[in-house]
Amino acid sequence: MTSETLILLSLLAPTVGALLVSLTGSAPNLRESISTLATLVTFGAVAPLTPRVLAGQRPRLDVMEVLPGVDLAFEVEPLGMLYALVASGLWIITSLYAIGYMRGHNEQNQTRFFVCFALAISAALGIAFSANLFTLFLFYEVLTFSTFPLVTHHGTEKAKQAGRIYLGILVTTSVCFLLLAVVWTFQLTGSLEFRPGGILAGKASGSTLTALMVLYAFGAGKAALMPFHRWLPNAMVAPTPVSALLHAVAVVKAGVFTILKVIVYVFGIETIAAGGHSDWLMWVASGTLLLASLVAITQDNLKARLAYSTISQLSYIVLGGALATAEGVLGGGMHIVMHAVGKITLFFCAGAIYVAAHKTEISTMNGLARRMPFTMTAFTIGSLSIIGLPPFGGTWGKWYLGLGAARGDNHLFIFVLMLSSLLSIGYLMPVVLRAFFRPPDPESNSHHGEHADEDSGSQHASHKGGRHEGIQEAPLLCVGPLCAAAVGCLVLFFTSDQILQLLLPITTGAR
Amino acid sequence: MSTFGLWHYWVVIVLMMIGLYTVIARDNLVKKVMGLNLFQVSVIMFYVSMGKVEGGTAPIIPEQASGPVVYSNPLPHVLMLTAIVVGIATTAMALSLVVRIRETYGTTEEDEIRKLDRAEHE
Amino acid sequence: MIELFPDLPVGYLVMLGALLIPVVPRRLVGPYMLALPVLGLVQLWSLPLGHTVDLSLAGLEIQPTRVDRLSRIFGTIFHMAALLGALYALHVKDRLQHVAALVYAGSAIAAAFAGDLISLFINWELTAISSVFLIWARRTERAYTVGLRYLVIQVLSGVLLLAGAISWYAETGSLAFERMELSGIGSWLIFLSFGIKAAFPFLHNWLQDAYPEATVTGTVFLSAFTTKLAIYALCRGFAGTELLIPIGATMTAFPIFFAVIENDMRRVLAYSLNNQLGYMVVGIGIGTEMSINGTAAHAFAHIIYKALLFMSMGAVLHRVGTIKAAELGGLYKSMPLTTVFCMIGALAISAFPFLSGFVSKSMIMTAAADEHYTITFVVLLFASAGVCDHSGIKIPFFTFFAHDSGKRCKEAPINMLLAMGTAAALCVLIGIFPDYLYALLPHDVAYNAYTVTHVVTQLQLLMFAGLAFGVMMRAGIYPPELNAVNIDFDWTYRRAIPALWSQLRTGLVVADQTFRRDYLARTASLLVSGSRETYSPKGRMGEPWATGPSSLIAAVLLGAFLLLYYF
Amino acid sequence: MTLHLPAIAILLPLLSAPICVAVRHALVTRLLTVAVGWGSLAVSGELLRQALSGAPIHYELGGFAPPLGIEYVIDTTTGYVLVIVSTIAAVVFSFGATTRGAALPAGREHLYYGAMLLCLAGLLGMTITGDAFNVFVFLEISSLSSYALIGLGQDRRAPVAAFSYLIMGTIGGTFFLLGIGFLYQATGTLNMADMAERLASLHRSRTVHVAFGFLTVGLSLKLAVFPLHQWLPNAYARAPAVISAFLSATATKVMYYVLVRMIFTIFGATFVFGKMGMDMALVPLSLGAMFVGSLAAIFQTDLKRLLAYSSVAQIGYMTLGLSFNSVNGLTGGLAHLFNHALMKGGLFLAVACLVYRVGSSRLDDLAGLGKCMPITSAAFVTGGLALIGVPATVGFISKWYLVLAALETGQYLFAGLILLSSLLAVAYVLRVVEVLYFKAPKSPDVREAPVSLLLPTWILIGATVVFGLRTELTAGLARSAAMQLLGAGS
Repeated sequence: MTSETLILLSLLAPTVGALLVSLTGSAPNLRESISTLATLVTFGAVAPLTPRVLAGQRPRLDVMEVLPGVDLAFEVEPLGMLYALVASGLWIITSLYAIGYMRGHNEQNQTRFFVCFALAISAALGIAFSANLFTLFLFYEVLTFSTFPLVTHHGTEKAKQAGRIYLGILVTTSVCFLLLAVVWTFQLTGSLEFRPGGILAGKASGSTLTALMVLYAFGAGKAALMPFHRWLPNAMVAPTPVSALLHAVAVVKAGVFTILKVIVYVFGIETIAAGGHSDWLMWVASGTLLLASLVAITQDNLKARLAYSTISQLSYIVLGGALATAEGVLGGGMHIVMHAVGKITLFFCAGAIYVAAHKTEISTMNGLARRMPFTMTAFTIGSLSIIGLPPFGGTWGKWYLGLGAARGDNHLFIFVLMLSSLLSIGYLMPVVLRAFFRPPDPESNSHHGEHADEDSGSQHASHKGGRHEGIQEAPLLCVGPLCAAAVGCLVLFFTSDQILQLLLPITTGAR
Repeated sequence: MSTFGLWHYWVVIVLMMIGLYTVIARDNLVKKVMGLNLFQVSVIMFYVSMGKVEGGTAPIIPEQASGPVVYSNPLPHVLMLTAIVVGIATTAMALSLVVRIRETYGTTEEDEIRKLDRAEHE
Repeated sequence: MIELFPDLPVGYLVMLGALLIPVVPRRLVGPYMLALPVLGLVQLWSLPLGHTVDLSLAGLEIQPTRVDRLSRIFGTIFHMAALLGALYALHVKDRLQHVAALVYAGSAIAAAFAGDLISLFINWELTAISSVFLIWARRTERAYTVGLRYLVIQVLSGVLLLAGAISWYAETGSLAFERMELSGIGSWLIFLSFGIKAAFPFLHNWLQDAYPEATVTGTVFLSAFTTKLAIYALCRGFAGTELLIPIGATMTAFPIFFAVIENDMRRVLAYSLNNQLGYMVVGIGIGTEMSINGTAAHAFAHIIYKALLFMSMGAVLHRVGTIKAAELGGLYKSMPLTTVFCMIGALAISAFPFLSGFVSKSMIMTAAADEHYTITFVVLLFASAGVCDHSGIKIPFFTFFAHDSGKRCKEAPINMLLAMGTAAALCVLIGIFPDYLYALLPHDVAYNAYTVTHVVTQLQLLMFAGLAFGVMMRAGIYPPELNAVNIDFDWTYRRAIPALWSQLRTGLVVADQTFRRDYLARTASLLVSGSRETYSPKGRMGEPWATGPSSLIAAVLLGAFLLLYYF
Repeated sequence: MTLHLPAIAILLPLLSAPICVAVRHALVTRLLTVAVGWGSLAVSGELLRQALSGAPIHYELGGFAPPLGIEYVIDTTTGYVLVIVSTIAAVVFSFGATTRGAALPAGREHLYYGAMLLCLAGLLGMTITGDAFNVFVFLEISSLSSYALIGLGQDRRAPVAAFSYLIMGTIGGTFFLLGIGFLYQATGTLNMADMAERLASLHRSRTVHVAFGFLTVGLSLKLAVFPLHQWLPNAYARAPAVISAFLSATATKVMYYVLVRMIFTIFGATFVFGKMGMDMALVPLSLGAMFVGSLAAIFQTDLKRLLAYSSVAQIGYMTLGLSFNSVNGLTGGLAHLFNHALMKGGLFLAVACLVYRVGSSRLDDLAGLGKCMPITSAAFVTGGLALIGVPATVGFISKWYLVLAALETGQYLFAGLILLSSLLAVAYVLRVVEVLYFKAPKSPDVREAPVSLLLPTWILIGATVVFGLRTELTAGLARSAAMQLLGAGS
């Protein structure tokens, strides 16, 4: 198949899938088969593009000229390829997981859920493949609006309020800042194309560029830079598959992806590094990174904690871009993948815990690993990857980010990254600790004594495991995907070379 | 020309002000219509006076045309025929609406109508 | 000789093998656990010196294994420690502990063979992650918090290493783990990272904090790997760095005071561990062939006798349920074998002639004397006496003799006794035949520990230490063993910083909430209610005006326009 | 035939109206109206094509040469507006339930159709004529018929709204008439082209200044520029939804066109902006409209009035585009003319569908209809997205040009304010979406609207998306129109 066909197919497959799903809403099995089929077709269309991009091709699809100089066009370049692979690849397992979750939980409005979900993926792929700022902005907004019904899915007052905040912040930032920046860029350069080396170089004064940088950075509200981060914790009222794929992968990555893409292809790394236009952004990103980690420690709701963790991790990527060095951008791109897989594991686990044990608060998760060993093992692996410990993927993102900071003579930000790693231990490991080592709460287990001695403790463990209802995992369609995601964390550690090969061309010309 | 030389303009302005004031200040819908009429009439007066040329005759070509004849500009007068029609149509329309309002609300006072609307709204 | 698994990095056999423990049939767990370190050791010795394993990962050339003499001696002793520990832990049913312990051992071994900073970092972090499970497995409330604290500090060391490696790479373009100068920011970060794991003064508290809280068997593992890995890393990276001499000297001296007054016997051992590390650090700082040899030898000997001591104390804890000096005493009747083994360990750590401590510690002392570090030498001498006092005498005395606590229990389980016996035998063997140990050392040595002066001096020193202990006990001025928590530098992070943090957090939370509630929320609600008042269908702007005012505004606007245009 | 097309464009609806009244048969008049609607569209399209292919068309009505005779002039701008108006007319006339919601006794529908056709004739006439007084005449034709149409509403408040509109509209129309009178006094002609020629040397004349004042205020009243918009919300809210769709999509648009003509063709941009400082007045009023209109829309409880207030805001965008006095600004304004006609027409038709089934446009009565009437609700949501200005809808195109114009002229603040005000649209659209989708339905057995209603609705709504992507017909034309206007004016 030609690359054009593949691009078109990858964009249309989810949309057509959504259409078919909406028509087959009354037959759940058929509906979910179609939904799953759409995920496979989509990934099947995205994946074959990878070797072509690796070989240096830049497949392009021009759809139409909307306004003079403003085109609806797609072009596959490494960064977008990576994002598309992540989004479409993880969609497959999320789709399976969602079936298990939604059924296991008897959710309402499942058809609307699957339709919006597919549309959101389509939008994410549109963002990934966009050839210019207009196309990117178009799909960015489509993504916002298609995920809104998912956030308000439950229709409760709380969900509606969350939906208002969600839409409010995302639309406000995108319209007031991002669109303004896009039009401004167009006014300055007469072009919106993403071009290696950037289009803004020499077209505007330094202060204008810095102002544009501000608009872009905050305009990509999906990147959840403080103080425009509040939508993300609020979005957690959505069903867990939504949080997992969209609010840990597709939506938030769309934000940081936009920032990276703008830095690389609109400003040009060179221009930014020479003019120091992103110096302020390093501080904002660092502040967000640390503050969000601190807030995460105080959250008792697991999903809220993960949401704040996401905010913190996103700022890694923004920081990578802001460093304006080749390594920083590489690290940012890599961290998109690493964090996506790690965080989706964690969210899957959170959802599985909710489905199987109906627990949302961390303080109630004592001894959960005895009931849900697979889930909690996966959670541990995901946590370690997020913290950035070997042998899990998260290590490499952090390595290149740190290297980017060192190369740009911004050693301070290495410490920020490292400090944040420590803080992430502080908010992730207690969950692991509770689940594996603390005895289950008395309410779920009638009596237990103080067992200070470790031997009786261990016997106690096995004994208790036997007496407790035994293993009570979530449905297979939940546990399977989450284990797959956990394995992914491990695999990524060893396959990061390929990611690097893919990404390397984007930094040519940078120092 | 002195200020008073343009007395017809003053008439126009006074008429217009009276009309507008009536529209603004009166609550009765019929009175408003009357004010509106006055207002329109003032404009017709304005046009008619504008077309009048001092000492001019009616714009009819005399049978024994001997040299230039001073006659009033006929165009504004012609235009006003249309304007008068418009005015009549407007008045008729307005009054028919008032009739319908009166039928449903039982009053032609605007403030009372608004009060009734608001009460129904709540 | 046939090379066994030449492509598998050293240490990974144990590490990966450990991951299979959960699926090994129950009866085979014991043999399997013992086989792993043995196999690992065989693999190590089948590989020639200079053997490397090279990989490319994430665009970086890395070298997970590089066999040379320095790494080989550390690798050997790590394998032996793993074997001893596994033997000692055979009775434990909790497989999670087994997995953690052997992954921990394996990663420590692998770290000792890391040829580049990345693989060092990877294994460095793996030791941190896996070891914390040995603490948490104690399953006490205190162990949870301690474990978390321990993990944070260990990972801190890891991320400092990562940061250092990044900076080092950015500065030099090389990732090879070789000797480095304390010049750029990179090497300083790496130094600091090693320093944390080596328990440098003021960076040491995690050690005394965590080790006594681990499980009985876990502490044995912990005592063997983490700190000695740091010693290895310092040996590799910073040999001859003069700064290490004062650091090491301080390390030998100050823990004595804490050890003397400490009540928890395992914590006493943790302090003495710190003190022993001091010798090695000094040895590294001196940096001569002799001193490096001494350090390696001391690490080797130390791992064995410290493990032995922790094992014996563990056996007591296992049987009696407490390890507080104040609650112990007179146990020699119940646990005679344990008492003997403990005595051997205690004498070894006190560097009693014909035991392992003597042959290794003296190398460092000699090296110090040779290089004319007089003050350091004196400090080391004083510390030797101190060690003798708290580890050599206090530990066995208060546990097994002293006033009878009345506690009676069974002798330790057979596998523990076996492990202790093996360790004790090794102590004696090394003490009597030091040449076998010397043959393993990184550099060739021509050293004889058993000169007359040396033996006599050491004996005198030990006598005086014993005398002092006796006199002080008689006179009743020896610090009593009280159930009290001693305040160390860790007060700052266990009390002061948390207190500060909670103050700060409360402040931040209050400020944040005030800002949100009193400012943001109020402004928002004012805005909303204000707009609602104005723009709702009942408000001024939300409902169309009557025709009167509407016409008025038209007239006013016209007037304004006309005035504006007219003038 | 083609020679007389300009006259046919007007005569077609104008003569059909009395025929309707004469025939008095519901179905026949209905079909006639639909046919006239589409016929007008065909004629307008042809006229636009001709205007584009060559010089502006000049047509002397009845063969009398200007300045005495009345001249019809069709240039790009005219053709563009003609097409807009007749498109909306064709679609709305085709809407199935035209007389539903109107308080007509059976057998009197022909009057309704007659009024519609008259209104159309007036609107087309205003656009096409090149004679200033003729504009007034057509203005009154369309106004009078729209008063009647609004007054037809079943709602008992409809006559009140129509009456208010009548008062304000008449005042506006009379101001306009007075303004023309002053201009005639100053120039001695009623032909716009001649006027423009003669005014060029009369920039300092006070008569001209006063004429300008009366004309602007008069037109602003009819255009519902803030704060002269008070008649609009109730007029649109009380009229039958179809009427609202037609009027909101055409009436104010044509008035905007007349304003543009007056500024750029008659007075000239130099005079209006340079001498009179029109932008100084227009900018604050436009901003006021954008914010007050949107804010008021947020808090409305009636869907039609919500849309009406949103129209007030949208008119603000158009006048703001005008005030920039630049190609991009005027392009934005003119493009928004078309775009807003499509979205508001479509949205009001969607409301008409809802009202057709539920009988009320109060938000409380529309709860949960997203499930019962999915196609209608989807149409409303799509139209709402266009109102917000989401890319790939027409709203985005207008916003793009407006912001571009603001940035071009260095007015960064306005650029921000334009974007900020479009956020308010998010708020009021979101409110409706929440009501439609996230509330329990009041009566779950409501059925979807019939196809004859959905089809016209979706034609307009679909067009908002199509023209959001294919913009040669909208923004492209608007741009060439703007260039023609500015080129002619300066």
